[in-house]
Amino acid sequence: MMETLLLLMLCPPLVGAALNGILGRRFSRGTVSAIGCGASGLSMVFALAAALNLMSHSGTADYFYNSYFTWIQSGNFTADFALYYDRLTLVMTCTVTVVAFLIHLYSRGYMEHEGGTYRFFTYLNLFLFMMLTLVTAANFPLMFVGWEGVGLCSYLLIGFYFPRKSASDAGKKAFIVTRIGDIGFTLGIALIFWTFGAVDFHTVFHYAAGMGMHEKEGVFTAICLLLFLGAVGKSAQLPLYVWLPDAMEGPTPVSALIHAATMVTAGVYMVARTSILFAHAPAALEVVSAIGCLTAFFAATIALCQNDLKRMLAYSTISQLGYMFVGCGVGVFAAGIFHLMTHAFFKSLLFLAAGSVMHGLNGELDMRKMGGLRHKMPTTHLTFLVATLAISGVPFLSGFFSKDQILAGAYLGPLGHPWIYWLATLTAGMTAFYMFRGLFMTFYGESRLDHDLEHHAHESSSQMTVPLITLAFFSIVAGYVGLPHPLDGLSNFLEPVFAPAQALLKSAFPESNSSAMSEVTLMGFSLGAAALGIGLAWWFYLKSPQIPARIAASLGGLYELLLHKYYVDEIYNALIVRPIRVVSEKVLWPAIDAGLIDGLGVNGPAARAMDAGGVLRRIQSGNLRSYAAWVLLGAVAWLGYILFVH
Amino acid sequence: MPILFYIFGALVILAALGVVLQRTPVYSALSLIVVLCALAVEYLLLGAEFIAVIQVIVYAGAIMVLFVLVIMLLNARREVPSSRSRMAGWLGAPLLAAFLFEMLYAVWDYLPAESANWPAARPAGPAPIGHLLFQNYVLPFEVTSVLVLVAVLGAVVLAKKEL
Amino acid sequence: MNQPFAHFLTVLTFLPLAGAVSIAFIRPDAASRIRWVALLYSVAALVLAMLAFFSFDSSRAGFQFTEVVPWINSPAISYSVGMDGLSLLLVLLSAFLTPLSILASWKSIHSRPKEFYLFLMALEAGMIGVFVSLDLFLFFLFWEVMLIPMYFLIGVWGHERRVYAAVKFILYTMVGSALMLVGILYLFKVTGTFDLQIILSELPGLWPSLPGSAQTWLFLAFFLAFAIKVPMFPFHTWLPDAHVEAPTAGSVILAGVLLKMGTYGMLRFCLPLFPQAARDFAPIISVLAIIGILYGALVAMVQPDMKKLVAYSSVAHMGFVVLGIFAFNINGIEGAIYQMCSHGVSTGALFLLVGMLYDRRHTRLITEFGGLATSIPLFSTFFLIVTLSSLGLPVLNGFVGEFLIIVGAFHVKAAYGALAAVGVVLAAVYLLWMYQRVFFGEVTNSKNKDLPDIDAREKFILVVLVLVILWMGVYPNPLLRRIDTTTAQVIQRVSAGTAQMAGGTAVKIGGPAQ
Amino acid sequence: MVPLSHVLALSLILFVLGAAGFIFRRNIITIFMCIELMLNAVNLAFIAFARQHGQLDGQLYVFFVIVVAAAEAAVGLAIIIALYRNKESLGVDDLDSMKM
Amino acid sequence: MNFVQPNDLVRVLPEIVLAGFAILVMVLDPFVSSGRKSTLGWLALVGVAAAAYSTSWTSLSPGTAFNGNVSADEFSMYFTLLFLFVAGLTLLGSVHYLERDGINHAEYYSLVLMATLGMCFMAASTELIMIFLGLEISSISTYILAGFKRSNAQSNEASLKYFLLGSFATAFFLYGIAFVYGISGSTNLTDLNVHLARSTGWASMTSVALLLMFVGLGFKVSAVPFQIWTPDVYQGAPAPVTAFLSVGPKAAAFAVVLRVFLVGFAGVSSLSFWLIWISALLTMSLGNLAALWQSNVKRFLAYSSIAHAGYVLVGIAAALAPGALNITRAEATSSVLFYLAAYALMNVGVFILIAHLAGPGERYTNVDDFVGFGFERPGAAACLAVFMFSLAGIPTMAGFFAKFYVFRAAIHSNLIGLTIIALLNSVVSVYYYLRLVVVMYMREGKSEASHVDMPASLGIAMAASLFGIFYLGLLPGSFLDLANLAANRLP
Repeated sequence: MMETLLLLMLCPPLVGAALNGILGRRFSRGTVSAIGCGASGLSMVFALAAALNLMSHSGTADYFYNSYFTWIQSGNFTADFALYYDRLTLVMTCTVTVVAFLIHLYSRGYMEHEGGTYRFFTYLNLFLFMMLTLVTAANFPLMFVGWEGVGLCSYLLIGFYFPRKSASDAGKKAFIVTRIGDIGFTLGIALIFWTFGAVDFHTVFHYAAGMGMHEKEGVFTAICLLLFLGAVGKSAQLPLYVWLPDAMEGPTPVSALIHAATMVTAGVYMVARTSILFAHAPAALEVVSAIGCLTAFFAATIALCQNDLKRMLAYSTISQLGYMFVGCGVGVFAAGIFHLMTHAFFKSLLFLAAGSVMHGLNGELDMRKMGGLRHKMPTTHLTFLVATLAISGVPFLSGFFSKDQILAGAYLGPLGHPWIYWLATLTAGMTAFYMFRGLFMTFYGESRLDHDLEHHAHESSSQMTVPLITLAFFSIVAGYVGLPHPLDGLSNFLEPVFAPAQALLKSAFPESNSSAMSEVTLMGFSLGAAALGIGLAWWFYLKSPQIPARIAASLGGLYELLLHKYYVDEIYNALIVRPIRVVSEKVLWPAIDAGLIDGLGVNGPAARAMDAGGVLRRIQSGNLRSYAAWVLLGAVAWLGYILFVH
Repeated sequence: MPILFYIFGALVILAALGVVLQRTPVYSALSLIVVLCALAVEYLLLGAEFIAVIQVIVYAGAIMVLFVLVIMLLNARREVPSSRSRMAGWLGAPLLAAFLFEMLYAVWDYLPAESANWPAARPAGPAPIGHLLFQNYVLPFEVTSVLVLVAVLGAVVLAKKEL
Repeated sequence: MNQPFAHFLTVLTFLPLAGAVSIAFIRPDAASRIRWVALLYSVAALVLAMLAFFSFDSSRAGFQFTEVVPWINSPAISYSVGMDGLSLLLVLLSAFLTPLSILASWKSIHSRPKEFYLFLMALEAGMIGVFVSLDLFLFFLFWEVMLIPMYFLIGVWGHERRVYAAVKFILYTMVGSALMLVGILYLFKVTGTFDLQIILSELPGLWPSLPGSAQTWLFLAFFLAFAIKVPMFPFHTWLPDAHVEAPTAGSVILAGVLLKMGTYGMLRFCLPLFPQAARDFAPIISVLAIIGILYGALVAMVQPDMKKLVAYSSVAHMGFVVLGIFAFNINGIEGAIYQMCSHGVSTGALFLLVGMLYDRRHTRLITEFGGLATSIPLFSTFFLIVTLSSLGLPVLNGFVGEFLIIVGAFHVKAAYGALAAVGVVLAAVYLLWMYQRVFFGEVTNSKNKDLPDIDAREKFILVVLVLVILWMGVYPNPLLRRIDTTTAQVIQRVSAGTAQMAGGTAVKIGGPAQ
Repeated sequence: MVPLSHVLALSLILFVLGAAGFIFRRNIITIFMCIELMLNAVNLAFIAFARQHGQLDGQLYVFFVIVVAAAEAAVGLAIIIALYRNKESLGVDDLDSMKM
Repeated sequence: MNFVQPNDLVRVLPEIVLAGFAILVMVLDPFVSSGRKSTLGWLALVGVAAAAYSTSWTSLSPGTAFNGNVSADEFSMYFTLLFLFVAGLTLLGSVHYLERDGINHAEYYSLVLMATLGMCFMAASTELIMIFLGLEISSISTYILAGFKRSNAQSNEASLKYFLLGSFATAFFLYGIAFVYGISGSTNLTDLNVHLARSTGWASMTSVALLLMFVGLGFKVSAVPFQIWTPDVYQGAPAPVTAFLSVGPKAAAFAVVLRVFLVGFAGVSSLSFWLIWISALLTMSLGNLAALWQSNVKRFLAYSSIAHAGYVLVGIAAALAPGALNITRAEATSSVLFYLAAYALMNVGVFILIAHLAGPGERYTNVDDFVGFGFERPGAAACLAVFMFSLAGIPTMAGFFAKFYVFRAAIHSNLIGLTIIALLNSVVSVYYYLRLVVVMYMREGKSEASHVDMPASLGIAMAASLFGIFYLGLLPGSFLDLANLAANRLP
């Protein structure tokens, strides 16, 4: 049953992609989008069916595993095409398929006026397939397939508008930068193989669970750090986050699906999936939370000054991903996943709403040229507002619950640490500030639109607004699955998945009693931070809009620094990209290849041989007397040799 | 007897120097005839009467006549000094000296004693020589005839005005 | 005996030669007839190769389809052929790429088609011969003979600097094979035979009676020849020239098959015959391989000429193969063998694509292009797939081999794996950058505006290639299983040889370090 | 009797003088005559060795050498004549139409 | 008493036949009109064939003849047949050439036969005076042949240089014979061997004798530094003569080298070994390196033939190597014999082909005259290419096996260093051999070389040499057995 369901979940997007990819050019736009949406819809249906199936059999097995065929086998190294389905997978597949389906629907409207729809839906379907492969894979190499596959689709979709250089640049950058992280993933798999003799989850996890704390801790730390390097690349963490802001060159539904809701969270999923390994390597976990926390803060600071709506959202995504890593890093994996889920809803909503704005404004993204749109785009405004509230951690919306769990964990979790908590809380405040700044600049205040746009601006069609509303609904309610007591909280739900890791961590780090009191206090701080952020945003951008400029002027350098995103791209360019290129172009190729090897090593001896020949042939002067002298020379030399030397 | 050998030996060397040093081919040719005749005397002293006679008749007589004839025919005058061979100019003399030294060294190494214990000379008149020639060396003898034939052929084909 | 019919390998080897002979009898101006005959013979060879593939018994160790006929009495040289998994795959690769090359040359070879196809067919015979020879002398013979058709293909139908490239190619290779010949003769002196199997069984017992350095020198003599062919850094400089100047078919065969002869030789001769020396040199060779990977990638990155870029990428990719071989474990070696095939397919395909582009625009300079994805979308798609396969994207063929190699090399030294993985990133850099510059962006050069997209013939070639690329990426098992016994034997010999030399200390090969 | 080594020394000197003439003389005919000098040096050695061994064979060899010398002379002079017809020169240093 | 036994005559029957036909050609000359002298060429060819056929009688009664002066054994028979083959090919290549260049005289054919006769005696003689006479016959004939274009200054010059230097070197050789005679009291090589084995002293004298003979022989085989005459003479001589010259006398001289060093001076092989070793090294290196620069086909083939002499010397060095077993020695010797046969096939073939392609008066012998020739005259160009590849030692052609056997012998004698140098040398040689191929096939242009169809005689010669090249290149076994047989005759 399950094996069929999972296949049924995986196949529709693949078939859809194949159909559209091969024949799409001959299909009408309607057929293309119908195939695309239908495929993702089917996939969602089967994902939910699989979820129900698992739940109905809960208790009999913690997870489902089935191998379909052997993919790579070499010696002991076996990587099957095998699927692995447990509650974590359930959460992921459901989130992914639901969001994906909604975004597919949305795209029908969004891509209405674009060319190459078939390409778009092909890539999107392929992406869905790859993403599902990623989360259902039962071994590391297959997960890597999904991992790279989504990267490929990301590359293709970012570069969807390939005639634009910035788009193709961004796509290439995304692919290459995430691939740098993949070095870690690859090596991590290799190390896992040489450590455990297997690369499939159940074997590896089984071995790991059976080992005591501090056993082979060094190896575990190495494995986890390597895997985390992969996650850093994919989930755009410091220092490899640079590709994500540029990825906004892609169509907005893509940004919503890939670069907000699903693909970028793959890293978090991976860390959660391998929680048992990480539990053996507390040092690695500390690195995870530290990187996560720093990224969250760092990206938030950049987001403060962004004027491009989508870029602001991108930095926000980076920041939120940091949160998720903090959750995992401090040992509350469920919280990380919880945030992943809620974030998927509200962040994709934000992007889609931004897309709706763009759609209405002919692609304008500069918030300084917007304002007052709430009248022209009421639905968009409303849904954007909901999502903003959710991400800012306003109570009773999804973001509040998930963020709160992470913050609590940051303080109280097995590996929690006060500075992580405080930095995260500060970030929460900044998040509220910049999100509301964006909200206000876009939808409130006086309109700063161009004259032409003023007339053009319109609400999007229902094809786009319906998914917005649906997502808004999820953004509100998704948080409630996480409530500890009234419902069967997500943490409890995921208990079977994380139990071994939690147990291990608990034994190693007996945590201080998590009294309800302190949790409430912590909640208070975060609420306060959010409120402060919202208040400041209101003051700066609605009440007295001249203040930001003054602050910017007074901060001068710092503002410039933030506006230019700390010049990270420039620094990378100067320190890594350019040197490599210059060395290759100016040294390796001309000097080493052409000069040293070919010149000295190859043509050198050849030239020497020619030179020698040139000298030797001079013997042949044509003069008979010289010839006789040569003969005599030979005789004298040989005679001398055999008489005196030999 | 030895004194005769040395006298004619000196004559051989002097005449040979004449061959080498004369710039006019005819003088060289005349010097060469002297060399050949002096050598004939040496052969005689070494007990090779028949060869000594052949030397004078064939070599000094026939062959050298040919040389002189060609010199006259081609009107070969005093040679024009030219030095287009740096190799021969610079290395020639040292090489020759070295060669002579090496050969003498080897010969002296081989014959250290000054003793001159020659076996008794065998009679070397035409009869014993002829006997040997047609008994042991009949094949070389016949082959020389081919050689002479080749030479005749060659001389004709190369020197004849029209073929 | 699972041989499909008598003299199977002989027929397979000489069928292309028969094709060449048939072509020799066709009038030079009957170009189309010549092409069809060439295609027919090469397809027939492909069918036979596939027959071999399917009737190959992958559970049996040793050589199959063997055939031994005494050829020369003194010294005893026999025509001895046979196949194991390694040869099987490479023969299949050769037989696969040749018809494609013929198809690719269908319209681009206008001058002297007769000679062209004649040499191409002769080349195929030579290649197959190299891979099936089990007699050192026979091997050497094919190895050398094959240079001639290639030399002509480059020199006659090549581009501007073809003569330089052709001569460089042949001289470079000959320097290596000269030393190999010395090695072969020395082996003959020691063992009294050229028969590989006999040498393999007798040589281990002979080492004690030979000078201590004999193995080292022999290894180096063979290895240098193969390293030049691979080509390994720093012996690679003939490759860019040869590739750039060769006509498309030449480049395809050169990159697809000829380079594999080097790594084939390492696996077939260097490792099994000289295990101790192989182990002694493994660190140096691995480092050179890694330098090749990184260096090739970096230099490829800045090439202005697409063919040259692909050529340098071959240096990098073949570096992987060598790295895998000298990891001495199952993963490394199987990965290496797999990578040989997959590199053959992907790089062959890349050259075909660049050739198609050249047919259209008569230039290969990257700067001449731009925005082709707009003007020839279908072509761009195929190009993209092949590019992705070349940069090792999972599910496509390049990944399997590279991944196994990294896993294998990682076990030897973590740094090897790490640096090789860096090479994978660099592959993405240069390939995607090239792809971007050629296909993305606006169409800036008006000459690129109205290019015809691929025609049916080209589509056929590319679809076949893409199918193979996908198949090799998704279901590599049929290929991998056929090289299991070969790999195991190589490893067993390497470890046995070492154990013997090291006085019985067994060396652990492969397997998890639990 | 004189020692054998002295005869050989004479022969050697004669040989080297012949070689010297070959190297230093510019006239082709003279050079040719110098070769005759060298052959005579050999003849002297043959005779001396024959005497030394108490054989006649050595003398016979001289006989053959003289025949060869005669044949060479005939052919050589013919060649020189042929050359002179074309070149109008007997200078050996003029013979360098082919070199390097 | 009978000075001559009937058997003696049978044992020199090929030589007698050759002499007979040489004389016959001259005798018939006056009866043949000047336009039809080619008939005499065919007659000479018949003579060659008859001589070859007569060896079958000779082979029935092997043994020495004329008081041990000559020996009719497999060794000499091998060389006799080789020389006859060379002579035959040369005649085939000459007939049309002589007609074309207006020097179609009976003397030519007669001289070729005489020269062959001389070479046969060189190979067959076991006695130095006979060797000397054979050498002189072949030398004098070839001096004349080299100058056979009487009206051509280069031909004259070549002839004269060859003659003067040849005589100069012969004087050394003869002096060497004198010293051998002085040492052993005999000119018989076997006697010399026995003598050297008996007496230990007198080393310096032996060295001198050996050295002087080496000067003479080195000159004939063009070993460095006695190769000096080769390029000029090969270039200046009429091409068919060069074909003959570059193989016949050289092979004969190698036969003598084998006899002298392996039989006569066997006792001092350590001395000759190093002599030959260094000489081989220098010879092949100089030949190959200097050839890199040549633009004249005949001249670069001259350098190439110097290089080939170097490879043969490698084989001889292998035979002389200290510590070489008898079997190794025989193997090395047979490799030398095989090499000479392969070399004969390639070199005669290529020179007579060039003779034809160079056009009337051999005007077009420059490499650049062949630009684009490959596709203009595919047949002729393919022949030329095959010769080049074979000379370069590419497998499936005779040149490859020749080198292979020589190098195998060298490795067996532990001459690894020399073998490596030789192999690197042959790589260098590939460069210049391929230059002609490059020019013919890979350069665009119009060739100057003759577009006249090959005459039938040349066609036969080409077919024969190409067949031989591929036969020895693919199935060398039986021929090598023959060479082995011959080699085993050398004690």
